[in-house]
Amino acid sequence: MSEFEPKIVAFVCNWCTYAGADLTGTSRIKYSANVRIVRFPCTGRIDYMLLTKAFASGADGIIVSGCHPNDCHYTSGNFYARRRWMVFKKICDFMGIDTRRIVFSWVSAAEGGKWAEIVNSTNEEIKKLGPYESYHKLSTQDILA
Amino acid sequence: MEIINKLIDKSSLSALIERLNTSGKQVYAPVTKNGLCDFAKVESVQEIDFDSIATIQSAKSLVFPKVEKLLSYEKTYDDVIVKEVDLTKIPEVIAFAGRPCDAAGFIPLNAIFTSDSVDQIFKTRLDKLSIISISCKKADDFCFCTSVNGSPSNTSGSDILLTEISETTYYAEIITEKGKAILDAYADLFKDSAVVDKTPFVAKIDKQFSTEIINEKLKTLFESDIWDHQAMRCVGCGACAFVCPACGCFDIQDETKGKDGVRHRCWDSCGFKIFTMHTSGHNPREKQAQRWRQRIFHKFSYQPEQQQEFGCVGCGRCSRACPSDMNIAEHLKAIAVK
Amino acid sequence: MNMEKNTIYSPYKMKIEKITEEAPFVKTFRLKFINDEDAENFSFRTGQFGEYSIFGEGETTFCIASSPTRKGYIECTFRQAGRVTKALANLDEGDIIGFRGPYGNIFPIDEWKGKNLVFIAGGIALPPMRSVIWNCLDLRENFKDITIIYGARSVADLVYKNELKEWEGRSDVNIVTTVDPGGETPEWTGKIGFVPTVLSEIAPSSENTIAIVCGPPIMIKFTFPVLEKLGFTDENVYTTLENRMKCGFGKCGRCNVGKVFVCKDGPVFSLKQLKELPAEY
Amino acid sequence: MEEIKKIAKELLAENKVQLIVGFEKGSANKVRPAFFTKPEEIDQLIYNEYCIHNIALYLKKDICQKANNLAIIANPNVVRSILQLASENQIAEEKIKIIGISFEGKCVGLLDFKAAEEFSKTQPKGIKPEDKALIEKIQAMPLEERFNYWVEAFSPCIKCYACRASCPMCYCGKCNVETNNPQWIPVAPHKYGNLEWHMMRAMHLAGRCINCGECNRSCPVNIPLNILSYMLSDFILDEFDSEAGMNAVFTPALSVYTSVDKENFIK
Repeated sequence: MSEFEPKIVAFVCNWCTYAGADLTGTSRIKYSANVRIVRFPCTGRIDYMLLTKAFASGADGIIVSGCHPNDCHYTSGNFYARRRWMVFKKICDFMGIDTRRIVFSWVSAAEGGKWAEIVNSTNEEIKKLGPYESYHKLSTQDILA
Repeated sequence: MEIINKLIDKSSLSALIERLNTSGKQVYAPVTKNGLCDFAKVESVQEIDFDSIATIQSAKSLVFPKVEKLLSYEKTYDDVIVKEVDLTKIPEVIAFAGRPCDAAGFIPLNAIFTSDSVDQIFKTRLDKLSIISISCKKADDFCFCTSVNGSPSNTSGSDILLTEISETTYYAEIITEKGKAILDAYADLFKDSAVVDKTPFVAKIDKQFSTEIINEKLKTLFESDIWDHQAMRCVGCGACAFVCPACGCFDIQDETKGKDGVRHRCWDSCGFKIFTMHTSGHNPREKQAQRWRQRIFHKFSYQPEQQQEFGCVGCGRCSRACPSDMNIAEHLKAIAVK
Repeated sequence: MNMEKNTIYSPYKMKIEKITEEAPFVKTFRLKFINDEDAENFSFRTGQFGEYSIFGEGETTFCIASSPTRKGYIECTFRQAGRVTKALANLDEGDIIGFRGPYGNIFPIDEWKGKNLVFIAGGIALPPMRSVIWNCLDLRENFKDITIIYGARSVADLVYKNELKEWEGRSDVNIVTTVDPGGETPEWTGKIGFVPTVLSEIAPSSENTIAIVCGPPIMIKFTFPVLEKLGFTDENVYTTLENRMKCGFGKCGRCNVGKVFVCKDGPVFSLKQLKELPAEY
Repeated sequence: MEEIKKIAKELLAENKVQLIVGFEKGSANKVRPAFFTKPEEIDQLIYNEYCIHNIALYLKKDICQKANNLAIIANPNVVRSILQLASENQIAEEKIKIIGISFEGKCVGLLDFKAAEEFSKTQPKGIKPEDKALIEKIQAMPLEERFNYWVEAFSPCIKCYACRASCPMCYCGKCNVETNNPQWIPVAPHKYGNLEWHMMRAMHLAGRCINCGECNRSCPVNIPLNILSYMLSDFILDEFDSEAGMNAVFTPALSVYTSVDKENFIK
């Protein structure tokens, strides 16, 4: 049997993390290919339900990443996002959704190396956790049955 | 078919349930869990709650589940493979220990799904359903079956009706061929009986109005202000329709996961604003009062005219479930004297 | 019609053979059955509709806009508005969609033999009319004068522009097109004004005449009184309704108006029948 | 009780309000929301310990929207809802007269928003001890068990949307669940659809819920929805010191931020 390759979805902001991820590439830093990047205007735009949608569509892990505090292109989008993540993380915890599979990070446009680290470490962590079977079963197999 | 009169000991019910189960039939009966009494799959008689006046939800989900697959599909590069539901996989089900109103509810529901064109999924489910009901010993303030042509010991809709006539015995009326098939299969559990007058053994429920009067009154009440008045406190949820044994409205929804998907049917309610809303935003029933009126008219005027069945069996579930205490019997009484 | 189908919810598979852009956000699909047997067994009559589905998005209701006299295909015309129509609009020729139908009643064109016909349509409501117009034109000898009054918000919004031209060129059709004031272009040679106004200007005789009306609620509302003034009796005025629908055969409940289901007992109603219904359409 | 009636009667008799939202006797031993427009109707008005419906809900319904001014029989939950609605610009102070009633059933007379704020703060908060115990029980469960608990708890949901319909804070003209382009929350009441719906709803109420428990009360299948919202409210109070339903001028926790919000969970 081949090794489990996690599916990781990264929701990133256009101005910092996406540019950061670009830098990772142009700097020729190699990082895990398990990540699929979805670009957003701002972390403030990332609806928390998108995260559950990602799990429902087969993701095993999620990265949400944007500009460092005070660096937001729109001044405060990441501040609103930060609060929302706290509350969302709380409700996920309470409802038994595995928050170890959701990684939040700040990665600036200059932090190509950090992006690679985040992706790699998340990948390792998710590999340890295995596929997110309980959620996939609920959201996919049960429905199609 | 002429009704066959039998007796069955309470102590035999346990064997009946077990043997129905071992014969491969699924037995559903009222079960109380976390303070809620609803139909659930049972394997032994101990699980069954014989005391509840009525389950929260009706037995309709046995033939018309809250969500049900109509078809599934698989998308390929340039084609779609449509897979129809396999009707042969629909199981044989026994609805056990429901009330006569539960059984009666299948009649208007059947009228909706099989008149003009036959909904094969519904029909197969109903064909494979046998209904063993138990007459009501108790009733509460919300029961009004006698006002809508039913009664606590009404046989219509049931295949077998049991009536508790002593501490140990049920009087069993075998009403239909399906009922007779059960009798024949488990004949050893039944004893012969003469016709028993059920009246002393069942609840007394006063008749508050008649369906004929309601039907007659509605002819002139469409524009009445009574609808505004009655619907004032309606919050516009769908609880009444979803717990109703006779409400059959539904929605059709697709859900796709990757290349596979299903087309679902799920319950819907005329009480929701978006039920009739056009894409353009135009809504033929804009106000909650109009939607409440539709509910009453459909049950007591339209459906009798279209399908010769009244869409209400008087179980009172809608009134019990309503968060703002819209009591349908009370409202109907008001219509009857309007 | 769905004889060999397992359930009444199973659609036919259809291939989009041709897409015509009619107006901004309005497209016409010509659909062909993938299965030849389905094509052979399928028949419909003018006025009927179907449920068109994109697997994954859901079903949507349109009338069949082609005439039953044109065999081998069906056509539908729709404006991109909701979830399914948006998805439909993104499809290409050769793509596959589902189709259930035909459902509903018909325009009683057999009863109209030997009569004059006046078609009055507004905006995107010409498609249901187009089926019956072509049906009548293909059986032209059965009818006397045929008049078409069609209006839209602007010149761009007129649908079936080629066919409008074709009808204009025919000596046996009297066609009047109009656009709402402000919707005209410098080249516009048709009338300018709302449909009811244009109708009262033209004032077709109600003598031995059937009027078929279809349009947005506001147009319908102002057209009926004009027809009444012209002497049309309620029995001689027809319209086709389109309520929100899901199932197409009178079960899902949402198109229920009074004792009828628009999908099963309609969509075609005479004004006489319409007046007996509560105004919930 | 008599005092409430007296105030209500006077308000109507002196034409100070056109409508009073209160309670009347309901079917069986229930009470129900009721609307009074004439002084003589006030004899039907009742108030007792069963009057727990959050009738602030009706402030956003046609009947109250049509009235130029109105009064409402308001227990602390209703008062808190009104304050929260006011903070969201959904109701104007000059339009509404609040007849305040404490949780013990004591009438405190007419309240303006300022008095209502005081009243709201002095009244007890929180949920029933058994609900609190349930929260603790769930929090103590291992992850997978917690997940299964909620999946099972939501599984009887029939999506009648009584929770939404009876919630004063759920006043959106078009609910997120009705957004279908794309279909955001599954319409079907299967386990997954139910989980997403209740999660979405809890998140939309986070920082706005005043914990009246109406969602739980109106649920025909008794899903403990109130503990979801309460758990979040509790968290938000701890974390951001923000509490809905206490002030008429207020920005919910998720609509503001501070530069010192916790971020130890962010890499």
